[in-house]
Amino acid sequence: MVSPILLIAVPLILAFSVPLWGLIHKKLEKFVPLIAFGFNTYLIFRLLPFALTERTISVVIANIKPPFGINLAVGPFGLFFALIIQLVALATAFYLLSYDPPEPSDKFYMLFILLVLGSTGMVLTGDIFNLFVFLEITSISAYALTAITKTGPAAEAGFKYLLLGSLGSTLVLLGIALIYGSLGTLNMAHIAHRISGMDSRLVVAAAILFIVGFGVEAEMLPLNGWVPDAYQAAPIPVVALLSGAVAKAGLYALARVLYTLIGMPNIIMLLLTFGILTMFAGELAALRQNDIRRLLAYSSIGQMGMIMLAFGAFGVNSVFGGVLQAFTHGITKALLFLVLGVMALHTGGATDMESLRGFGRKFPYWSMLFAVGVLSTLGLPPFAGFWSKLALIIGVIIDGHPTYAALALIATFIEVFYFARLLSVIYSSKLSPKLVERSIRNTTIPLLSATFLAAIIIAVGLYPNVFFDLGDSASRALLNRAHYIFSIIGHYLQSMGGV
Amino acid sequence: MIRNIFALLLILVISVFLASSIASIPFGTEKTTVGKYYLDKTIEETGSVNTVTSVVVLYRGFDTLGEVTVLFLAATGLGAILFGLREKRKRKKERPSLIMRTGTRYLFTAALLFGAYVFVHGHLTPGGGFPGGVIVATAFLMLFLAQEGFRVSEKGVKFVEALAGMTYVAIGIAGLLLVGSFLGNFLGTGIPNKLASAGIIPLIYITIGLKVGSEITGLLQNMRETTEYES
Amino acid sequence: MNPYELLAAVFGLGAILTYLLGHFDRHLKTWLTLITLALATYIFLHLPNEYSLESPSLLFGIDKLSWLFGILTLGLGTIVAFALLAYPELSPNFYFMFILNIGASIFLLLSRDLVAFFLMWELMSWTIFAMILGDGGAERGRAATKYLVWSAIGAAFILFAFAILAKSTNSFEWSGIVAGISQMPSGWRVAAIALLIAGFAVKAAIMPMHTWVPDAYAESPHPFTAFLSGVLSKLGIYGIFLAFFVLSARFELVNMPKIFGTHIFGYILAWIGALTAFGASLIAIKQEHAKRLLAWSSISQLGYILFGFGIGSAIGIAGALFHAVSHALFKTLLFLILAGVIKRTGTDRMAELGGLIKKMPLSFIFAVVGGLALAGIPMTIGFPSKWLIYEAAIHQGFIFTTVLIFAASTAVFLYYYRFVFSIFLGELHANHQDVKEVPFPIWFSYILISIPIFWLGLFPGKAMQIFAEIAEQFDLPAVTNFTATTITTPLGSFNALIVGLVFFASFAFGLLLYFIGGRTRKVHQYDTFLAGEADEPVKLHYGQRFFYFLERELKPLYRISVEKIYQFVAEFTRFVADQVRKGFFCGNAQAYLYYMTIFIVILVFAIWRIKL
Amino acid sequence: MNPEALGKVIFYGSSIALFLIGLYIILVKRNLIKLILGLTFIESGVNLFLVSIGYVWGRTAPILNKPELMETPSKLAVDPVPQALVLTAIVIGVAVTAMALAIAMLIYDKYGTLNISKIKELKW
Repeated sequence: MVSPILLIAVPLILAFSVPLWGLIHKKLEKFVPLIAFGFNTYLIFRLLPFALTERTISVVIANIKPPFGINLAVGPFGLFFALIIQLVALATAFYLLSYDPPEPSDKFYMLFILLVLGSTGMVLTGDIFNLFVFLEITSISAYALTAITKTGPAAEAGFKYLLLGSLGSTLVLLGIALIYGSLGTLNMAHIAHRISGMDSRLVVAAAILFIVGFGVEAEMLPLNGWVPDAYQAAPIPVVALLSGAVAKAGLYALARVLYTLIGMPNIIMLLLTFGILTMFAGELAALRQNDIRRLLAYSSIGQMGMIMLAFGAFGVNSVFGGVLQAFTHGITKALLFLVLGVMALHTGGATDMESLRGFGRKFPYWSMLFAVGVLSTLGLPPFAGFWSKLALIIGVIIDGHPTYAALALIATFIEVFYFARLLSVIYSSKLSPKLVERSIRNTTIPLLSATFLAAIIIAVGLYPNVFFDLGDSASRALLNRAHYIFSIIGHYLQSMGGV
Repeated sequence: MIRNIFALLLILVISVFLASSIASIPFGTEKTTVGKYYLDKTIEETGSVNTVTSVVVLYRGFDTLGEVTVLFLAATGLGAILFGLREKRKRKKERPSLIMRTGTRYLFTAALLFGAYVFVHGHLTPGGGFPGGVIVATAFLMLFLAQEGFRVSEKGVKFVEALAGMTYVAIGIAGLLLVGSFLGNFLGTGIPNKLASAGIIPLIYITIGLKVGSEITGLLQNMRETTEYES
Repeated sequence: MNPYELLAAVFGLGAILTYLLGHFDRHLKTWLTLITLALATYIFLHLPNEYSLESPSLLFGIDKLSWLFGILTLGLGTIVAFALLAYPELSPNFYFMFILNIGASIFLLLSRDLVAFFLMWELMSWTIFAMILGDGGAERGRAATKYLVWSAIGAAFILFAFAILAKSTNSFEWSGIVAGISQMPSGWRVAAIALLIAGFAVKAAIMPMHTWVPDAYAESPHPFTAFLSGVLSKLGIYGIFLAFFVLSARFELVNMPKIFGTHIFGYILAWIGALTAFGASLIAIKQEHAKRLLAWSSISQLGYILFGFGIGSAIGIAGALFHAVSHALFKTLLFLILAGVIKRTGTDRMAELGGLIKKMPLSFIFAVVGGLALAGIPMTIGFPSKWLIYEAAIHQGFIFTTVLIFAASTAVFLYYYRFVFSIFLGELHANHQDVKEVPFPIWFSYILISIPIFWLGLFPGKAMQIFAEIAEQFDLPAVTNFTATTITTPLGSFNALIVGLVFFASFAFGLLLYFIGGRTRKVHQYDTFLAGEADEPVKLHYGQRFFYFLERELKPLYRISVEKIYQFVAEFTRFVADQVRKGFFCGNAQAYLYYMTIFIVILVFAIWRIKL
Repeated sequence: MNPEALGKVIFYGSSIALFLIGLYIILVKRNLIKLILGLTFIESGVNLFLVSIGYVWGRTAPILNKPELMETPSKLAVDPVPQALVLTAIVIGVAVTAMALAIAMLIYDKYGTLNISKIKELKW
């Protein structure tokens, strides 16, 4: 097996090397993200057979076995999220080839690679403090990338994100300190093994801190004030990553900490309530929104709420639906944002509905890609979203929470309403005066990268087998806490004489 | 006023929450299994007498790689955000005095050397790559403060930074290739308490020192307001 | 290759090829559609009984019921596609969606497990959205949005019910669910079936889930409206049949309290059906646009079908299925005629039409045929189907609902008279002096549809045979006593052929009288009271507010509107949405920090619980 | 008062105090720089807590440069892990603070104010 550590090491070395490429030739810089994530995608596909086996293995770092060293806990659940992140990153990196990044460009590419690297690290690591470090890598690069266009709104959005994000991650650190203070270990499997011996009030306290801390990245309800602003002000490729990688990594951390570390069903089930509230807040806020970027941001909040709901139902069926929905949401939102970026090229940067009225009449292929994204978000066949939404709703009901499933369905009515309105505006016969015949830039490369994402959506929609198998082993792996503990620190527990 | 009271109320609840959570963690007693292992095994396994260093560089070396990355991120992000901003601000100020200018010129070399000493001896004495790097950066800070129009070469900083970072990852990958584990120690432990001991720890600390030094220097240069002096 | 896979491949490839090649030639796309449908029909008729796809595990199969609806879909789809030859201006997108839609409908009928059913249901639903949206006028956008929201509501009901069924019976296959449903707790069972019926009722345009129908019908491309009303609404009926009979026939609905010999569930359905039939025809009366008139008429007729299902007796089921077939045929015909009229005149506002009989005699004749079937006049298919429903109602002793149903039938005469009169009779409008007869593809499609209308109207036995087989397949009571022309029920028997011939004879006699004896005088429609004062003649059209007197009398009834409730809900949601958007996402970063702190405090109170 | 309780009051108490002061600042103050200051207060509180977890009565720093220390290190030295963690956490804190200050500079450049309630161009 190829070592999964390369998923982190190779992009890291490439990120450090960006200035050197720039010294050779300025144009070489923009190929670095593509190389990094092309390699990563190749690697993740090499690892996919492994993700189907339901086994978790620990990849030792610095030759020191867990729980003493840091290890990567590479299991189906983590690899599934890593797959989402790599696919989105690959498409976005390809998109970057035709994108003029804000100056200084080398720094933009470095931050871009590190953002993806941080989220990949978050989903692969098996050490709680290492998770915190990767969370910080992700979020600091996200703050910088949000503000990188150096306009007033960008700075404002970046600052809002930074305030919430850094307070959140400080709380995570406090939670880690509480756990270390009582258990004396940082390895997640080891913590999970010993947490039943910990003072339960302290465990709940740590859980509260983790929920609040990771909830910021996972766009949970009262912590998501930054989301619409950041999505509106950040450059388009960054926005694609914010929803495709950062939010997914935050969600992964939340699920991993609550399921594996804390493992208390009543705390996990809190996610049901948060999920429903997040969902309603997102969908309601999107209902009357006229700026499409903000609308998609609110919709992203709504979708994340739905996934949280699935994770809160605490059963293998609903988690299965949740991971599938995470996949389709990541890919779909990335597609929508990339297409929206190109749409904005035709209106001089405006993304409100009136400026884009009738876009579909003039640019049928682009709007078709957009429509694929919208229909997949609405859960319609033959797109990937259909399967994930179906699995999610049925899963939540089968796991015994029909009321929440019903509420989620009600929230989707609102979603259908604004997306249908969006489609009817884009396909309107009246043309917006702002639309120009040709975009200022060549759009072949964005076209290919959006087509790549749309092809994934359609391929998964038509042939969901592999997708189901991956989701199935991912959900089983998340719920099988004993297996996780055993496969990471089993040898240690045996050497200690007790299992 | 109402806002203050409301905030105080919230803080009251949180203080009760934090205090009673934290109070249940014993103070001053040994509670760790992992730390004990590190203390017992550090010399045997790593050859470094400074356990904190061995933890930072080897046992939790991956965190440190992340930490270096975070610092790198801060430098990069700052450079990206403040790009173009600092040219706009110009302010007149009095020149630094002669003593300052002369003193810093001599102190600079000493500070640079001291920083290098600190990060090279990271496995033997308190300190290591981060403090060492910061000391190196301080040397440059003195020049920024005292020398008129002093600038470090952007390209040079970038080059050192990139090379140091890449070397760090390359050492990690070499470990992967040679001993089958990323960041694994492929050099052997050597004799404790000697400079040439503790395997890859000094190597890593040197790269960290260089990287931190160059990053913080770059950071300071980015945040500094360009000053124009009355001649 | 398995025929099922082949069928899927034909639809898929047909759709893609039509889309791609459709850009090159104006007529090629229609011919490709026709070829696709012909191939599909051929394969459909030779399908083996069962087919299962391994993964995702989907189960397909064919039985009498799906055969009946499938033939209806493919046959009418082909006829509509033939009429589309006259509409080369429709975009290739439309054809793509049309083929996909028919394919989804066919596989919906063939599906034997919940996932396959829901998959096809959703595919069928959103392709309709795409076709309504079409070229994207403002009104079309609104209608399409409304449709999609309603469709989502329906789909949500269905999905929820499916999930409950799958959870309780541990099976996703229809057969497993039917077998396991008796073990379900009765509350959940009734809830699941009620939800399913409510969900399907959206597509079947049953009140109060009908509000999307008039808008969607009015705004969709004209020939497609025929398919939408004629066939796609029947898929809702198919779903209701599955939910109501296949799922609930096995369990002891019979043990529920009975009213007039029907268990209460069916009784409620019968009431809903009757109210739909009555209410919709009242609204149809006052429509100014012919398309909306026919849309409301569709709602009303679908109410009849639900009424038949609600009665649930042998005659009721046979009558309802028969009426489903007959409504599919005559409503497709009527909408196609209207499509032809709109193609030639460019409007469906009845006040702007009139006198087209002189220019479009063929259309007029078939409009009369369709009207006869709609009104249930002998010798057309409408007669036996409606007759059976009336018989079922009388036999069951439903007093109030029967009155409603009869009243609705009267209303049919009223609005249909208005339809034919204001479009074809009276004086020709000045703008329409050089209007021509509809083109060949359209009038030929009239003829194609009229054949089964007459054939089944005169010889209903063949259809009854199929309905009996369906009933037998699902263990339902069946009308078994019939010959090719005669249907015998407990209330008596009638011979459709003889009744039809008698009626035809009297009709021919009347026509004869008209031609020999009738003294007619030409009147023009311009106001005669102006006595030369007016410099411009004001046209008084008969079609304008034709039944104003009725509207005046029925005013209190018209005031009842479920739409108002929906509008209130929509307004309220908008209000809440604005509050959430402006109140919560207020833009002040410090407020977000407050939210975060308050969230911690809430969590502390909720799960940590302060103990001092 | 026994030494453990005293240690708790001093070290844990002061870390909580730092945390709460920081929280108060970010909830009440409107100036961006003060908000950043509040964040660093919170961070310092957490770091102080983290490092005080590792302390063990009567033990020395975990640098094993004396023979007696090398024999039974785990009986004589304090826990090195929290120190390593704090080292990382401090660096991360520096990075976040630097980033925050940079963005604040940018905001001041664009909006001409540091009052957080006036920086509301993006809303709804």
